[in-house]
Amino acid sequence: MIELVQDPIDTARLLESVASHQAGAIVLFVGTTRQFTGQRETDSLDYECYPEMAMAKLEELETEARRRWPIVEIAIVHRLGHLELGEASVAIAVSSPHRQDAFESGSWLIDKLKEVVPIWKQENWADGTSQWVHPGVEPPEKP
Amino acid sequence: MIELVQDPIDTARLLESVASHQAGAIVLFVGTTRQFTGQRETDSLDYECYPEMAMAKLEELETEARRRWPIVEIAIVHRLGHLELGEASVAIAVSSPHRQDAFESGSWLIDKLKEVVPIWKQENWADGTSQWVHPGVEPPEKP
Amino acid sequence: MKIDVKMFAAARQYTSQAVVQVELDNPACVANLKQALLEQFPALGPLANHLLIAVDNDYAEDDCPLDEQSEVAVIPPVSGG
Amino acid sequence: MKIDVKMFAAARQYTSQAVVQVELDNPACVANLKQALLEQFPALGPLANHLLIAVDNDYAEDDCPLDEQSEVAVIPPVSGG
Repeated sequence: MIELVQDPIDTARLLESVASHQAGAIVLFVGTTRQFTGQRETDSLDYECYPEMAMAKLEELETEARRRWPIVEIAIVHRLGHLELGEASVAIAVSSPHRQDAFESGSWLIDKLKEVVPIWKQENWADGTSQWVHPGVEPPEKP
Repeated sequence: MIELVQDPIDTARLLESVASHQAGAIVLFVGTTRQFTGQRETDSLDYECYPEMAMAKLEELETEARRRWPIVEIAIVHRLGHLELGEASVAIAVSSPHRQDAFESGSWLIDKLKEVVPIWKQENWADGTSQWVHPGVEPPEKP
Repeated sequence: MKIDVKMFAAARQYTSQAVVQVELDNPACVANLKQALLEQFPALGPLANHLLIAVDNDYAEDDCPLDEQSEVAVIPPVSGG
Repeated sequence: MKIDVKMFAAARQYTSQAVVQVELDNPACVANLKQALLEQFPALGPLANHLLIAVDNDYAEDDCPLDEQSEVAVIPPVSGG
């Protein structure tokens, strides 16, 4: 189950989708919107993506994770559009016979998602300004 | 939130209980009943515990995890009594500002729970026999 | 002195009792209790090398002293999770 | 040849366009496209050292050839999750 969704992420549905009598462990990761990044306060976020490529990359990640770990089921859901503080932007669930594989693959999947999947976050700061987040890029003097 | 419960574990309630604007990550671990242990088939499980000591040990684990990692909230729920195949026996949720801490502390908490918390599992095998699980102990010839 | 000892899981199954009473000389420590338990309940034999004792809700070493007010339990190897 | 290039996030913001059209000599590769984009859209300057190009839904190296049927996009550093 790999989905890009506009509505709030239903974590119960992810957990159900990976449940299996072959699995002894489920690990669910949920990424949520933090209020403070250092001293800077976030009011809300907007996410956009390149849908065809994002789906292709997420499917590649599922394939690679299954090659590396004995996984029963994987579910990855990323939210798009406008998110308020505290809402979940991403959820990843993995089930496996033994728990160490679920922890390792879940951690690897969110690391890789953040590296390679074409999804972008715009911070809407509490001071009223907004900014696309592009790690490593200095914003122009007058955006 | 630390609980020993007789009824099915409500993972949505665990996730809610650890949600926070200070957290950027939630990791939920769910342990479920596998059908096969090697070639041997499980029909159901029964869990019992030493309640006062189990609660004391779980609280110690929460304290120690908070000392080791910058955790926002922890929830640990263990189910007791009779469990059917596929049901969750334990759920642990951890929220933290950064995801690596939630993965590491969640993994550590379930490892330690399985080592030190006085809870015991009885396997009710599909062949009709039952057996308390005590790692390292050879069962007597005629139980 | 008399010590009440809670029994769990296979320990309860082998002794068919949830609480057993053990008579010990005073003073006594956990090592004395283990020895007395194994003598009084030979059915605990399979657990002999794995017999952990809890005193007042914590694991206790062999030299931990006991008195009649101690809350004592046999903790066979745990299998929660 | 003319290549349509999808723009996302800050790349779209800086160019104020969701798709831009770039004229390239034939044959052309990703490196030629990057150079043409930066000349035609100086506002992309802040992204110059971070400009990844996707061709047919995958990241493409500088020597990847392009043709008018290619599905092409500018991928600024990603920040999902």
